[in-house]
Amino acid sequence: MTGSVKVAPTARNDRRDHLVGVATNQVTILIGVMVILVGIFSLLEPKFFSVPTANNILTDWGSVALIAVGQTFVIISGGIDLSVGAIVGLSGVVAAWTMANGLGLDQTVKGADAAPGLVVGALVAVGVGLGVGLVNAFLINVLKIVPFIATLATMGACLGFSVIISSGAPIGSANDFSLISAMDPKANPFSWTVLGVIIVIAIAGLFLHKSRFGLYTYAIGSNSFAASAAGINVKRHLTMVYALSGALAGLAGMFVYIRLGAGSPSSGTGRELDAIAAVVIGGASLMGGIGRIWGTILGALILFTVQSGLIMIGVAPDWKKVVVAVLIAAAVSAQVLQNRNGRK
Amino acid sequence: MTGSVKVAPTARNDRRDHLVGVATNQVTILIGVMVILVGIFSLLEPKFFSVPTANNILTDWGSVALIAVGQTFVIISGGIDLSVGAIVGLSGVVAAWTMANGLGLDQTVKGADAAPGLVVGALVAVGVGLGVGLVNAFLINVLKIVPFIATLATMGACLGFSVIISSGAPIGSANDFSLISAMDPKANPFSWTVLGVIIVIAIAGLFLHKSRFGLYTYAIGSNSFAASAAGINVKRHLTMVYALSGALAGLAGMFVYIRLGAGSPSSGTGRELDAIAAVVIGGASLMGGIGRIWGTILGALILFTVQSGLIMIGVAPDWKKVVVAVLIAAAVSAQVLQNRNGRK
Amino acid sequence: ASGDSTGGSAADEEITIAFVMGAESDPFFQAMKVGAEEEAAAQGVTLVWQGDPSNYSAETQIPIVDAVLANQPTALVLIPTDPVALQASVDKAVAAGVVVANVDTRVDDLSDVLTFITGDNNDGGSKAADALAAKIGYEDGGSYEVVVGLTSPTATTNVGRLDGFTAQVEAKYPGISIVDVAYSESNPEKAATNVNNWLTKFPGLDGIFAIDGTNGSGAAAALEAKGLDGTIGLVGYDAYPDNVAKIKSGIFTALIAQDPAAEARLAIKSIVEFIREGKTSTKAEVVIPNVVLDETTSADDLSKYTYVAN
Amino acid sequence: MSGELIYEVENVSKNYGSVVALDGASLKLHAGEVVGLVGDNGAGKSTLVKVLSGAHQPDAGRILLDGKERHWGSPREALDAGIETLYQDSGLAPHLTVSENVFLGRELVAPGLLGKLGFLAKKNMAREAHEDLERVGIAVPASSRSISQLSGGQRQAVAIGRAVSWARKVIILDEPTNHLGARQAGEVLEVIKAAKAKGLGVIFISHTLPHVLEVTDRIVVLRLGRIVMDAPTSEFNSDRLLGTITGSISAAGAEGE
Amino acid sequence: MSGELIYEVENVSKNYGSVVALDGASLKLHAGEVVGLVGDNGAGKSTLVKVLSGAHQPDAGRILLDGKERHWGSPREALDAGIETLYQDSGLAPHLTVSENVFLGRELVAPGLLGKLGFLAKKNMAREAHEDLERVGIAVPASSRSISQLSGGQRQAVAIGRAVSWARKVIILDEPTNHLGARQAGEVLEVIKAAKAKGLGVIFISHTLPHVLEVTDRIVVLRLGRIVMDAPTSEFNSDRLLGTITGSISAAGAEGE
Ligand SMILES: Nc1ncnc2c1ncn2[C@@H]1O[C@H](COP(=O)(O)OP(=O)(O)OP(=O)(O)O)[C@@H](O)[C@H]1O
Ligand SMILES: Nc1ncnc2c1ncn2[C@@H]1O[C@H](COP(=O)(O)OP(=O)(O)OP(=O)(O)O)[C@@H](O)[C@H]1O
Ligand SMILES: [Mg+2]
Ligand SMILES: [Mg+2]
Repeated sequence: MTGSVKVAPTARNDRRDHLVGVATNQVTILIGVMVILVGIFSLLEPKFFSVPTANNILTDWGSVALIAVGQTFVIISGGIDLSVGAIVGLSGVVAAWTMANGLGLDQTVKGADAAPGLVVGALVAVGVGLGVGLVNAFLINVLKIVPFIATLATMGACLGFSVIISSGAPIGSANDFSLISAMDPKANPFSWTVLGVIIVIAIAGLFLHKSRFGLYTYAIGSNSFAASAAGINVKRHLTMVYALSGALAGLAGMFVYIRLGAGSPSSGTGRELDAIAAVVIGGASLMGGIGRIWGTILGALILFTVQSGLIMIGVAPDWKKVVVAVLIAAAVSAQVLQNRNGRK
Repeated sequence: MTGSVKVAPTARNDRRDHLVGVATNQVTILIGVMVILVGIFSLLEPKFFSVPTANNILTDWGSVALIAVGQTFVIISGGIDLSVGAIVGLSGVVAAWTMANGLGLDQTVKGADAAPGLVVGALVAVGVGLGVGLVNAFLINVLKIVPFIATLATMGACLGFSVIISSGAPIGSANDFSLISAMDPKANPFSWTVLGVIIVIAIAGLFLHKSRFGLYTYAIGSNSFAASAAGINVKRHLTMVYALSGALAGLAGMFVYIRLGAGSPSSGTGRELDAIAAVVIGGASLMGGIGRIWGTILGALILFTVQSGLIMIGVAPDWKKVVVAVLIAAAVSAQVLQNRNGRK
Repeated sequence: ASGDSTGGSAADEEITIAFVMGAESDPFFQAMKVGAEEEAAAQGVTLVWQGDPSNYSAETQIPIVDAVLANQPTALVLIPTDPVALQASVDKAVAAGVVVANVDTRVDDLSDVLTFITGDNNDGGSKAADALAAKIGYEDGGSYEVVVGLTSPTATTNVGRLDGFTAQVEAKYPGISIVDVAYSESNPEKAATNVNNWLTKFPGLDGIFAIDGTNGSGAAAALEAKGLDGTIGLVGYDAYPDNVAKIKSGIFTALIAQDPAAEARLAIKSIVEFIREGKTSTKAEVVIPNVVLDETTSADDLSKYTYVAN
Repeated sequence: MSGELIYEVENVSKNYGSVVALDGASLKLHAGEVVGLVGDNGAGKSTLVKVLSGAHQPDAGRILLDGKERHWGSPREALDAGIETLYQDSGLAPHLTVSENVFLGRELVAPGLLGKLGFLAKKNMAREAHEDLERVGIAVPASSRSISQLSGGQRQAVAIGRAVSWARKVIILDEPTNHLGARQAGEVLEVIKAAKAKGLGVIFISHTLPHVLEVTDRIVVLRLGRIVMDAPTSEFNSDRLLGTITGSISAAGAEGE
Repeated sequence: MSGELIYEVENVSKNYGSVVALDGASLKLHAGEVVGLVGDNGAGKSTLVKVLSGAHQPDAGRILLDGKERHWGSPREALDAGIETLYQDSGLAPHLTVSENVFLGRELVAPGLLGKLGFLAKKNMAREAHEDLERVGIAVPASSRSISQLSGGQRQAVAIGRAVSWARKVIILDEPTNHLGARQAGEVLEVIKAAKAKGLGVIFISHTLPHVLEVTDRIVVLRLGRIVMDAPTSEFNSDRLLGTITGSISAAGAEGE
């Protein structure tokens, strides 16, 4: 073909490429880490390898997985969202307050009659998270505050408001939640709420990896000048990313509310760090442009497997922080092998 | 001159350049913010404008300024150090433990006789901080763990160790510190310890802005490939940067120990966020390559002026977090005017 | 109390008691651990001591209780961080045939709980008010200013103490006004900052109620630095060794001490008794009184009530 | 010469702080015309490009497209108006693949509901990216590799392919032949000629004067942010062009057009 | 031809994952010699440069300096041995000033104790940077401006100045004339000639074949990571060189030297 700007074809070895790819693949390594952890814990405490333990781990995993998925979008876009933990607390408190005071729902409602309350609660919780996410986006896009400080500020404000609304004490739930956590934890590691989380995450994962929304998130984190030069409305997209992160944190607030049976202002304390740790263990780069949903999911699962395992094998509480630190460092450094297509 | 690769000289207006420079200068804006804050608080509560208040603010500022200065180096180099708050607690506890149990120093020593204890304590505290900094550097350089996760892990480990060593309770001091805080807070806003902090910061500032060490820190944060291509030993330099940050946090631990008269494991709780906030309010970029000591110092001063001011004007404690969030957002967004020479 | 059938039959099996407390970094729980370990050794049972390293919160405690129950202990001593949120965990334990006791704090529904042993936070708060009023030489018609250093808006123990303190002040010392409160967020340096600012803002300040050990440490340091120790009344809570030493030097007017070790010992003793003999002499609710430590307290009592860890 | 006047800037100025990068520059572009924009390093060429592409807002001056005044708030608006730009640097996202970069901002979506939700037709894009690049005369290996794994010239080829395959009205190429091999550079010139033949207006920036002389209809010379010469290419030869750029020949023909 | 053999690589190979970027390439450089390294985009030139400069470690092969085998653990070691490199991209720190970039890694320190502590002589550096750049034939405005405030060509000029002013033994220039104006590019060629006259060995990479033919003593052609031709410049003309690069002329002379 005449006039074609042909660059030299490259010598490749596709089979070797594929094998190397599998071996150094982020997800493969994480699954390996997971298997090793489960193996060690089960050896030290045979009761660890059981359905109830899996159920415990999955239940713990649920709330953090939700916010970690939102955080994955934020981190891939090159930002960070420190407000998610506080949003969990605030949205739970506001949902509880609304049901108890705003709607006057009765605490004794049982079974299917609880459904309307749940729906209202979930809407309110997600709405609160969404609102905080939009405030984050405003601070970042309009006031040009870097995400770390912008979301640190909203984190403080959310903590403040949840205390103001709740006077510091948990607000009791207006509903009985047995209908949504009714699976038998002895026979089945999943509960209805965890299944709900998995569905939400699957949808988010599809959007991240298969849709235009996800592609733009990667593009902005990779090179925001290039993204805007390609016609992407960077501000609008970042607004959606922070709104998504906030909304998922609101949903996590509802999850925690259902679990605790109460909206507690302190219920999300420190969860932002768990979420960020899960995302980074999952292989994302805090510089943006890199990260995968599968990695995040496994990262969160590893975190909670470690937490549960250490208690079951009887590590003393004061040593737990030290051991967790060592295990996380080990898990992350297992990825050194992995060949990232990072910038510089 | 023959053979010279001359690029076109640029039309410049140096006087205008200078004026624009002063008006949009980071430090100028921060001083403006400071003046406005002091003005508002003094109007609302005349007692705010007093030597004792200045003394309070400077005393609070001392410990965070120390770790914020270390953090400035880390952030300019393109990293982050979340372990500094925990180092403050650990180094204070270890210093107190060493004096009380290791050396058997007497709690009742007074006046100049206390000096040896102080020197030993300071050496131990700085040594502990330095050690943790070196562990951070090991995790980052050798195990290739990103700074956020590496220092999050050491933060957990430090918290764990300080509880293990102290059983959670403060360890009483082996000395009477009246000799080093003997200035009259009614007549003089400075104490000897604060003057000590100022000297340490001045030296650190000189090294950051005038020495090769500082230049390399900027170079690595600006483009680490270019820095290593220029022959800079990037790993060795980062090791020194994290060691410095750790050592300054250790010194801050000693400062807090002197202030409280005891080594308490919880004494640095959350200080890493204060320090990072101070650095960013001071104009540094979390992407690296940008930041100044003066900015950090003023950033920390603004933080504590706000904290003190809110107590003095009687803002209800539940609302304080919200108001702090709003004020920080306002202070940072005042810098939007400022024209950063940022990358992209 | 529980009438569960597993009660008496476990006499010959090895007894494992899981003890899930609030936050390891709090010396209160460290002192409790000492009591629990002593009693467990004395009774010849296995103790599993668990809890969050530093967070006193329901969301971190529930997974710990879940994991501990997965190990199928014989009994569970629980210090619920939230009365509503931990109810489900207690129900779950009882359903699995685990004997449950509450110490220090309780769940809403005590009907399946063997016993609830506590110090009385409300009573502690009102004793603190008495001690402070005595120190500032309260007289009717006078007017006095005091402040209260709190931990965080969500710390549940703060609530009872503050309620007791406020109620006692309103009832007996109407001339005392609580002019401000502030949070230390578990950081003694922040507690010192709060006190420093109060001293500037309220030059005539008469007294400080430091609601926990951290606030006590910070307030003591701030008063010492300004040379005001002894002139301003300072009543603290919890007998940290360091703070107890400062009663003698006159910095603390008084400390309200609980007896966490005794609470733990009684809980373990009752459980073992119930499992081995099918019943226990311990009542369904036991209140272990608070002690006021001040300069009149004997040296023996001072060391007896000081929180020690091993 | 050639077609209608399509794109025009009048008296645009732009400062970076105290640095005057553009000082009242004016430029006209007709359909089917290739204008060469030349000037010494730092003359202001890339700044003018960014004003034309909507990446920068000028401090003063007017921008007219098809005779109507326009204000570009963002590159999107200029792109929507049919103006495609190759920037001198950082126009690609290093973590995205070749085909993702080529399609960025105009992705192909799956058919039906999924498409409405923004789900991508990745395979189609990979294939069409390859075809598109070939159609405009550029071939790049393995469109599934990420940009960060390409050599300097390979990256440049993708960037050119991107700009050329989408343009509907105007193409602005800021030093497109940088990093390209001799043959590839020649092929870029062919691509420019093809675009001209299709009736597009092209602004071509280069320091390789023979290329400029070969492919342009008119040459605009910038010096210190000012247009010092604007004349048909036929009026230049290699030496005169170099002299005008460096200033050793005074810009007598500055008024010429 | 010219002086002693100073720098040599034998049979070096380098893969990026499955991409074979260098496949047993060998190259010799003598004192006072300019070697042109040419090849199509993606041929492996920049990869070879990085192996020579110590930025990458080869997967196989030997590196010899002055006849002794060396292993570069980092660029520092190669720099210390007198080998200076201009990379195709990202060789400058954007936040540092022109003079800081020129002196990076070899700062001038203040006299006395302050100097021992690493305190810098900033004014001296600013002045000397300017002088150094002029001495090697390059002038850049205002050495106190940061790199991010320069145009593409201005940046390239600083990078060249940096490499040229420090070299003691070998200079490796990867596409130095990219982004440069026609006159400035000509001046870079003069700089290369001056370096050669001083007895340095120079490796010059460029896609501008006339430049290569003008300034080199010997030309090495890379294709798909292999050396397909290594012959004195006198054996080439423009067409033969282009043909060898693209592969349309089979590399009969591959053994020649
Ligand atoms: N970081 C990387 N990861 C994977 N492949 C790479 C990487 N860098 C380069 N390559 C590949 O290695 C081969 C050689 O690249 P190199 O940069 O050495 O080429 P080059 O000869 O310098 O080309 P150009 O003239 O375009 O600069 C190319 O096929 C390129 O795609
Ligand atoms: N971000 C910036 N901040 C300050 N000055 C800048 C900035 N970008 C460019 N300049 C200055 O503006 C002037 C014009 O720069 P521009 O990039 O438009 O030049 P150019 O003609 O494209 O040069 P080149 O041929 O080297 O690419 C130069 O003096 C340059 O130093
Ligand atoms: Mg340019
Ligand atoms: Mg190259």
